Amino acid sequence: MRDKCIAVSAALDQYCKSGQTWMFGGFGRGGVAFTCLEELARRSQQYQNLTIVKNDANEPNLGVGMLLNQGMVRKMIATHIGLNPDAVRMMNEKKIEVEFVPQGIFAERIRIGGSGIPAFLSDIGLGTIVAQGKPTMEFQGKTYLLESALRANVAFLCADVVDRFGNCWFKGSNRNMNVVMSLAADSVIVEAKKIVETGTLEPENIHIPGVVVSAVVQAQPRAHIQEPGGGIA
Amino acid sequence: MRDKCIAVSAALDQYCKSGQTWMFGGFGRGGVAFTCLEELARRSQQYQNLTIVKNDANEPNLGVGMLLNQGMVRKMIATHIGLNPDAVRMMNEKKIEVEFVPQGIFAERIRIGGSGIPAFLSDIGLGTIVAQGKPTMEFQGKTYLLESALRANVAFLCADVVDRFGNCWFKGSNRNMNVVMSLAADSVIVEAKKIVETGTLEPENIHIPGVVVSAVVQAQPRAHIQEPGGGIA
Amino acid sequence: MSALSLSPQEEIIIRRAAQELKPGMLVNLGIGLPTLIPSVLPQDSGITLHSENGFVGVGAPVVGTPDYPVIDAGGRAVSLLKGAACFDSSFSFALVRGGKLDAAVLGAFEVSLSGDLANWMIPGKLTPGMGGGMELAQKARKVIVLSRHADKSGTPKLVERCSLPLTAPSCVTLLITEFAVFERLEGKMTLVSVHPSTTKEAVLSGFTFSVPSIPELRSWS
Amino acid sequence: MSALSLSPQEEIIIRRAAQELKPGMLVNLGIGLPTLIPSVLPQDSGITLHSENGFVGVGAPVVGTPDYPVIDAGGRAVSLLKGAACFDSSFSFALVRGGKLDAAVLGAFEVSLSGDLANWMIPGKLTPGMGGGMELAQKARKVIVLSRHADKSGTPKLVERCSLPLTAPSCVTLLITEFAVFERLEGKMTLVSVHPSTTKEAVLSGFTFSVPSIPELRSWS
Repeated sequence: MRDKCIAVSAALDQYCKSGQTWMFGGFGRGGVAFTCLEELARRSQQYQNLTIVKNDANEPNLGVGMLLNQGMVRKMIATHIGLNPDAVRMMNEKKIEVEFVPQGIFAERIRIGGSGIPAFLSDIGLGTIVAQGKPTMEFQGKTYLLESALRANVAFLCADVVDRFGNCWFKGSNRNMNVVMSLAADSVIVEAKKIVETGTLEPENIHIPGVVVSAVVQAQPRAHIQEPGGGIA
Repeated sequence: MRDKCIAVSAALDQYCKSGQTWMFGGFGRGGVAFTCLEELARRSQQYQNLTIVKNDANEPNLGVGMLLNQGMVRKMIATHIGLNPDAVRMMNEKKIEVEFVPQGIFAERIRIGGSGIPAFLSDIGLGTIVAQGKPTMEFQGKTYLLESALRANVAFLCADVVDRFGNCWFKGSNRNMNVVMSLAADSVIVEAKKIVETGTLEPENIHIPGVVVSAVVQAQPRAHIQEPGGGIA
Repeated sequence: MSALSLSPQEEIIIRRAAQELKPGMLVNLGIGLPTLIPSVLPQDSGITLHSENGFVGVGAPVVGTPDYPVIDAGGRAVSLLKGAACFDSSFSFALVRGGKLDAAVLGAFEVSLSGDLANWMIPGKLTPGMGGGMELAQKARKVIVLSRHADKSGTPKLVERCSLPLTAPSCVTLLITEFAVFERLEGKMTLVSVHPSTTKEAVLSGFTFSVPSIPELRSWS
Repeated sequence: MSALSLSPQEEIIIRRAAQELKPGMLVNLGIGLPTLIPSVLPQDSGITLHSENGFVGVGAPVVGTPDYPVIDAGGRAVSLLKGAACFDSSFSFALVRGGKLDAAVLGAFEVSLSGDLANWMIPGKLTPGMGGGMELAQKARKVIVLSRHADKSGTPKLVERCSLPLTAPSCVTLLITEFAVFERLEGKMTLVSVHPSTTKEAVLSGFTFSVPSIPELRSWS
C-alpha cells in the first residue's frame, strides 16, 4: 500500500488554502496535531479568515490557540474554550465568532458529516438557549432539534502510532474527536511521533484505516511545552 | 470490576421473554452467538412471536435459522436472507414477515437506537421500492427519507475474546453488527469461546466496553458445523 | 487521593454524595467537587467511572508529563483501572445519550425548585461553553448536584426559578449541600434530609419561597 | 487465484474491467464476476479492496475452517493484506456513504439507458434482500457494472427502461460486456468501445431502441 509520508510543509502546500474550514482532533492537549499547527501559525499571512472546528481552543498561544493569537480565525466551532482566556476575550470583543455545540452533538454532527447523513434529530439542549433559532421537528409525538452535518476542507489528526499508509492507533484518551474527523474532511493529514512500516499494526487494533488518510507527517517533540499537567476543555 | 460470567441457561432465564425483540450480531457465520441460539431454539415452546433483528437469516437450521425452523419468529428485520432458502420460503408463504433494510442503514438505525437519537435523514433507497411508504422530508432543498432508530430487548453478541467484566475483542470480520448492537438493547449477552481475566485486554484495543454488557457466557465448540467454507449474507 | 485540601463543608458534601454511589454503577464525575468523591470511596468500591473524553475505568490521578496520554475530562493525568476501556468521543456520548450512565455528579450555580440546573454560563462574566455538561445533565439516570448550600452573600443555591441560562430543565435528581439533601419528588425539589449540624426548620426558613419536605426526614447517613 | 473456471466471454469482461482500476483506488467488488477481477490484476496492483462486512485490504482467498474469522461479503474465507484494517459495519458503510469508495464493481439483471441499475430482486422469483448493494450502487464514485451482453434468449442487458425493481436510479458509470463498453455521458448510457470480435454497427443493431455512441470509439484495451 502507498507510502503517504511527506514533509509537513509539503502537506500544507498541497491541501491548505486561505478561507477554508479546518478540523483538529484533540481534547485539551491529547491527540492534537501540534506540529502541523506550529507550521500553520508560521504561515499566518497565507491563511486567513479560517473556520476552525475543534473541541476546545487549547491554551493561549498553544495549539489552535496559536491560530487565534495570530489573527487567522474568523469563526470557531467548539464545545468549551474555558482554558483559553485569549479565545474568550476575542469572542467577547467579537474578533472571532464562536458557535458552541454540546460535546456529544459536536462529535455526532462530525460523524454524520463523514457518513453521508445530512441531519439527525436530537433532544439535547431543548429548553435551553442552545435550542434558540434551531430548526425543530415533531417525531413520534415529541419535539426534536434537527442537527446538521459538519464537514471540513482539511482534518488534522494526531495519532500515537501511524503506519506509512495512514493506519492510526491512539493511546489512552487521545482518540477523542480524531476518529469522527477522519471521515468528515476532503483531505486528512495525520501526524504522529511514531511512524511505523505498513503492516506493523494489528488490523483489528487499528482505530482509523489508512484508506481515509491523505498524508502522514512526522510530529516533532514539543519542546515549548514545559510546565507539568495537561490542559483541558 | 464485576464478574459477569454465568451459565447460558441462567442468562436466558434472566433476560429473555416470549414476544420480545432480539438482536443478533453477525454477518453470515462470523460473530454469531451460536451457543445462545442453540439454547434458545431448545426453548421453542417458551419463546414465541419473536421479532429478530439480524443482518441475515444464517442457513436452514443454523443460527437464527434454528429459531425460524422452530416456528418461534413472527418478524425478521434483515438485509439479505438469500443463504437461507427456508427463510425465503417462509417469507413467501407469509409465515414470517420480513423487513429488508439496506445494510448500512440497518447498521445506522441500530447505532442511533443505542445513541439516544430517534431518527436521521438518508437518501439511500430513494427512487426504489425501499422508499415506498416511508416518511420523507425536505432538507436544504433535497428530499430525504426519515429513518428511525432500531432497538431490542436483548442483544446476543459473539466475541472472539471477552473478559469477565464483558470487555470484547473481535478478530477479522467478526465485529460487523456486534458493536452497534451492544448499545441498542436493554440487556446484552456476550458469548465467546475464549473468556479471559478482566484486565487482560489492552484498554485501547477493546471493541466493546464491558460496561454495556449484562452477562458473559461460554461459547461451546460448534460440532454441528462440519462442511468447509463460511456462510454469507 | 487528591492533593487538594477540602473544607469541612466540602468534605460533608462529598461524603454524603459518596453514599449515593453503589457497586456496579457507571458514574460520571463533573469537574470540581464531584472529582473528589473517589478520595472518600473504599479502594474497591465496584463503581466504574466514565470520562466523557473517551474511557471508562478512571483510576487515581498520577503525576504526568504534559503529553501524558490518559487525562480525565478535567485535564488531570489519571491511571486506568484493570478492565478499563478506551473509545472515541462519539461512542462516549452514545453511552451518555443512550442512558447507560447510572449517575452524573455535577456542580451548580443554581438549581430551581422544579429541578432545572444552571451550571455552565454567567452571561457577560463566564462564557466558556457547555462542554459535555448538557448531555450529562439531561441523560444520566440520576443527576446528583453538589453545591455549597449558599453563596458568599448567604443566598441559597436552590432558587425558585433559575436566573442563569439552563444546562437542562427538570433534570436534577438530588441536590446535596453541607446542610441538606433535596430530592425531586413529584416534580419539585423536596427536602428529604438535613445534616446533624442543623434542623429542618433552620433549612426551610432560609428560603424566601416555600420548599416542600417529606413528613419524616431521612437520617443523614 | 480462483478455482472457478471462466468462460472466454467472462474473461474478456473481467480483463476489460481490470483496466478501469488504478493504483491508489479503494474498490468494492460485488459477488459473482467482479470477485474474479483480482485474478487478472498484477500482484502489487496498488488497488485496495473494501469488504462491506468490515475491512479494507482484502487478500487472496484461503482454505478456511467453517469458523474462519475473515470472510469477504460473499462469505469466502480470505487473507488480509499487509496494511489491512478491520472495523465494524457502521464505519464500513460510513466509508461508502461518505464517498470514500472510488469504485464499486457490480453485477446486473438490467441496466437502463439512463443508467438505472436493477440487480437485487426478481419479484416472485428471487427476493433475498438488497444487502449492501443499494449503498454501493448509489454512493461509489464510479459504478462499474459487469454483465454478459445478453441473456440466454439474446435480449441485451442494456434496456430502454428497467422492468425489475431498481437498486438505484441513474447510478451506472460504465457497463462492460464481452462485446461493448457503455459509459453514462450526459445522462445516457453511450457506446464508447467495442471488442475486436465485433463492430459498432453489430452492437447498435442489437437494440430495439436507439443507443447513442461517441463519434470515434475508443480502442478496447
